[in-house]
Amino acid sequence: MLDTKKDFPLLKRKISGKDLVYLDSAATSQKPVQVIEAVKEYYENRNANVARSVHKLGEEATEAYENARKAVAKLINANSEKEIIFVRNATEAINLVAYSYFLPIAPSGGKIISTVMEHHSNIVPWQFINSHGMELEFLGIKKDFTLDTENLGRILSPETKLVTVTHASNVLGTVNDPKEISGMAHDNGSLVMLDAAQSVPHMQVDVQDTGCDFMAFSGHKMLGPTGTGILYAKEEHLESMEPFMYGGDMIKEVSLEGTTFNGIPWKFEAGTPNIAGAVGLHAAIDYLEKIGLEKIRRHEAELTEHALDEFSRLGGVEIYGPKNADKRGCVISFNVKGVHPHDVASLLDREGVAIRSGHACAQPLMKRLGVGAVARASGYLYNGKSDFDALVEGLKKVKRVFGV
Amino acid sequence: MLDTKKDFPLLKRKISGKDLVYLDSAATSQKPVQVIEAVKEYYENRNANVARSVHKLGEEATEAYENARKAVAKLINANSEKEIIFVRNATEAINLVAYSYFLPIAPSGGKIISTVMEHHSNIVPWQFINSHGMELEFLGIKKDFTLDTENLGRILSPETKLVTVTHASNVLGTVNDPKEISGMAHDNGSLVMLDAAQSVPHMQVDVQDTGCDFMAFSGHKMLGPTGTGILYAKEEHLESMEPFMYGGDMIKEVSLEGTTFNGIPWKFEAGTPNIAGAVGLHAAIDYLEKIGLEKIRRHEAELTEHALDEFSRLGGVEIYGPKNADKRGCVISFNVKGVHPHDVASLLDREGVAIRSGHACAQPLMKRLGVGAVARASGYLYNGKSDFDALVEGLKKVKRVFGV
Amino acid sequence: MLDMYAEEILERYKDPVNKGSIKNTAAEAHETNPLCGDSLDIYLKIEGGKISGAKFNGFGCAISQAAADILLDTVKGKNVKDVKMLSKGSFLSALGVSLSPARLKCALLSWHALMMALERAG
Amino acid sequence: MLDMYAEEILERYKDPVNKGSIKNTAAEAHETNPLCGDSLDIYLKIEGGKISGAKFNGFGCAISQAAADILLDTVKGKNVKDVKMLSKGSFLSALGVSLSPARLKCALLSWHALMMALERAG
Ligand SMILES: Cc1ncc(COP(=O)(O)O)c(C=O)c1O
Ligand SMILES: Cc1ncc(COP(=O)(O)O)c(C=O)c1O
Repeated sequence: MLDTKKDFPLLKRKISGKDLVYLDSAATSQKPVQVIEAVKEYYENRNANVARSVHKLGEEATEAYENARKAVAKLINANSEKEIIFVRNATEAINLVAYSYFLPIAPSGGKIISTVMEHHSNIVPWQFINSHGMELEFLGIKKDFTLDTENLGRILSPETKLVTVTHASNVLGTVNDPKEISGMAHDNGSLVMLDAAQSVPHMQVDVQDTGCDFMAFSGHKMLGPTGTGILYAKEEHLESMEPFMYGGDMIKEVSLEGTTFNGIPWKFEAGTPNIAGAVGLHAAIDYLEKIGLEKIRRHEAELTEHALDEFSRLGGVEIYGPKNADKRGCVISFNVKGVHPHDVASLLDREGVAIRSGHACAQPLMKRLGVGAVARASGYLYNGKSDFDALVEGLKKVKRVFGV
Repeated sequence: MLDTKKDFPLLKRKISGKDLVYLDSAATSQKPVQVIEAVKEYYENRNANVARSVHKLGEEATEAYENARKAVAKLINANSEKEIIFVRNATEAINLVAYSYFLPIAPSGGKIISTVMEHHSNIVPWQFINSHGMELEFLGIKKDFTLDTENLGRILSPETKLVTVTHASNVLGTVNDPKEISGMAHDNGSLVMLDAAQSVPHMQVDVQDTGCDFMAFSGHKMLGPTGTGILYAKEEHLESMEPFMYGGDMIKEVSLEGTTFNGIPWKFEAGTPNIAGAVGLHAAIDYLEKIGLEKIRRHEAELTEHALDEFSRLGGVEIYGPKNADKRGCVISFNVKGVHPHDVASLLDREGVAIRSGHACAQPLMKRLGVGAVARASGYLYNGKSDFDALVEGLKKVKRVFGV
Repeated sequence: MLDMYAEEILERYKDPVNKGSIKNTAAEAHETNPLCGDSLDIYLKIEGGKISGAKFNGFGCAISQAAADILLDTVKGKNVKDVKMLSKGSFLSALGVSLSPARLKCALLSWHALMMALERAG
Repeated sequence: MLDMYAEEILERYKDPVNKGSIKNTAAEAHETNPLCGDSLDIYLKIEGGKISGAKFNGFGCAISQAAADILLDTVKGKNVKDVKMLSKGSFLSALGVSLSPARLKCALLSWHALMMALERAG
């Protein structure tokens, strides 16, 4: 097991006098001192705008920013750093593709396939595109909480322009197989978008291997600063796409009569970017790579197995997600029978245990599961088995309080 | 004069062995230790996602984020914090208005008036709207580098839906009179957008007083973190506007069949926001208000007067902008006769003096001025007269090297 | 202030006295809190300008259920006019439970439903 | 490596030997660097597969002007085929000036124009 808690200053906090047990990393991760210091160091020594300035400070800031882009490209094995666009969050990455690729072609029809296990961020942008003329259909899930890929074969049609799927579910923990999905979609002439917000932070993701055309993820969920998100897209798509936001830095030449746009990736980055955010993200990637994403994946699998074990021993807890720790991430959604998830979360909070409760930004999935809400505990490289033990102890208390 | 340099760690840096003289604040400002520490403190103690979580940490993060919004509302005297949308930068703020207010109505025609003194960020989004059906016209400038507001009266027509103007020019330093412009535009039934990227950091801006409907500015130019920008818009407009980005947090209820959106301001903030950025921006506002924006304005006016004085004594330097320090900001664009601005900037950089050179994201204005590029020195509250003296000494050297 | 999970609240949650429905009511209203999937129906019987009967039905957390039960206790027998004046703030202080901002919404679900029902009753 | 503002560069800037234009050229090309407002025209005379004459005209910073002047010096009299093989990198190292990344574009403006002109010459 990894032992990294010491690198995360926030995890030393007390909540209501108890040691904090942070089990909400699927929402956002904590940051190691290496990331916090990198941001600070940037502001103290290298802060300047990146718009191709002639002065030394500006050159250093530009270099820091572009090096972060290279680090992201390397992490996911993109063909070139030109394929990496810095945005605010995974949501913006998906919207960028919706606006720049699909909005212009939406009026001429076609179909987009999403799934019922998506985060709202991979549903609502496509409803917007749907309102401009493209059809939208949702792939279901099976009894074992995995994607109904058999049905994908049936609903793919010559009309299908895009299949957009989460790599790992932020509710079920289910890890989908992008290779299988890309294979089917590409055979059908459809593009593939991967929502990798819950996978890139937790496992080695290789865009060549996944075969996706577009991939969105969040820096803030992978130890990086808030305000960082990434769109990966194949160079050919970025070249052909319309710009998204318009303004400084994304142009080549502006006149009152018209404008020519900058090359990729800058064509998609209008205005001053979150430079310190990129620098912090770079430090986060360095940190993750130093430990090794394989090791992180194994650490989390052990945590998951331990947690599922303890839960089953506890009894009276329903879990929504695959049973096999190898096939899922360390995101465990559950309900304590007879107790509302908000009450579960509030009572756990008094024990210092922070989990999420609610619809987890996946209302269609809630409906499919037949629940109003869930409690969700999610682990990361800084969590240990003891954190899940504290969770289970807390749940025992919940059950006592509610007499269930 | 103010004496705040000590609060800015970066200003202690050496460049090529010389003390750094930072005169590029119009591009982005340096950050005081108070802001750097606020960001750090947030990550060390309160970092969590803000999506209405039940746990204590999440509540604290939400409170910190929403308090930042209140601080912005108070700074510019908005009617309510609902009128404040957090975005990445001023450019995104302008694009949000273009996409959410004007794109839906563009096909039915009408006209937008911008000006030749705008930053690209206040031109290119409107060219995009223009390509969807609205006319676009540009107001000119007069010989004294001020806006040709007389002509605004002539070109305003019943067709005019929007007048969008910079409050302070990032090239000329010219400070426009938003009250006059709003008065004329509103009498004509047109909306007004103010690009306040170069004004809010440097003077007291009161949205009630300016009378604008929309206002865009950048947190990173006012001592705040990178990745922060603000859109102010009147509540009635925000209520009627379409959302911009779609996804988590901006929804009320999502089903596969359709979605209802959240109330303002959240309707316009999809996905995890730059929470640490907002916290840092709050600290920046506190810092600015503690010193007082009136004092900052006076400090900069003194700097400007001193600089213009020294420049005129130096000779051989052409200045593009009003001569009267009371009517302008501390942004001084110039050319040394016979020397290209890139060479000016490169040679100054060797003396530790950081200025910008190029088109300053205002190519149409360059064309209007009849130059290819300019050198630009811009000051802020942390600069002293000695910084401009160092600039002038550097310019003497430039003239010696080039024999002009 | 009561603790959120004080005996009284838990009792109310497990054994609400006003849970149920009323047929042919003067006013009904349905409220949901999408965040937590809670939903609540309020049924009112009104006679001579007075609330003569009140029931709620639905599903939610301890706070939302207990608050609904307590709310209906306090409004029964009261003049419609007076109940319409019951502000959020005074309901919350009458409730007397210390709540975090995120849980305020839960406590207010029934208040919103009640106000909507009264509006409909005219 | 030469300093960016070494005597030689400044001399070239003030007194370029290849500045001017050629009428009825074999090939011409125009390049701009919108960032700094620079623009450059290259004129080539080609005889028997060789560059027999080369001039440039335009406006720009010391580096872009001096680099253009030096570039044309080195290509005059050379085979078109060989000049086409001149890479960015080898031109920059022949130039021998130490340049920051932001200024590389300035130095390469003439190289881009030359390559475009040669392309057009066929
Ligand atoms: C699967 C998934 N997709 C998208 C998102 C949205 O991420 P962000 O809030 O960074 O835009 C999340 C995060 O909650 C997620 O879990
Ligand atoms: C007048 C003006 N408008 C808009 C901008 C764009 O600001 P940002 O880069 O933060 O989007 C700038 C900054 O360069 C500016 O000076």
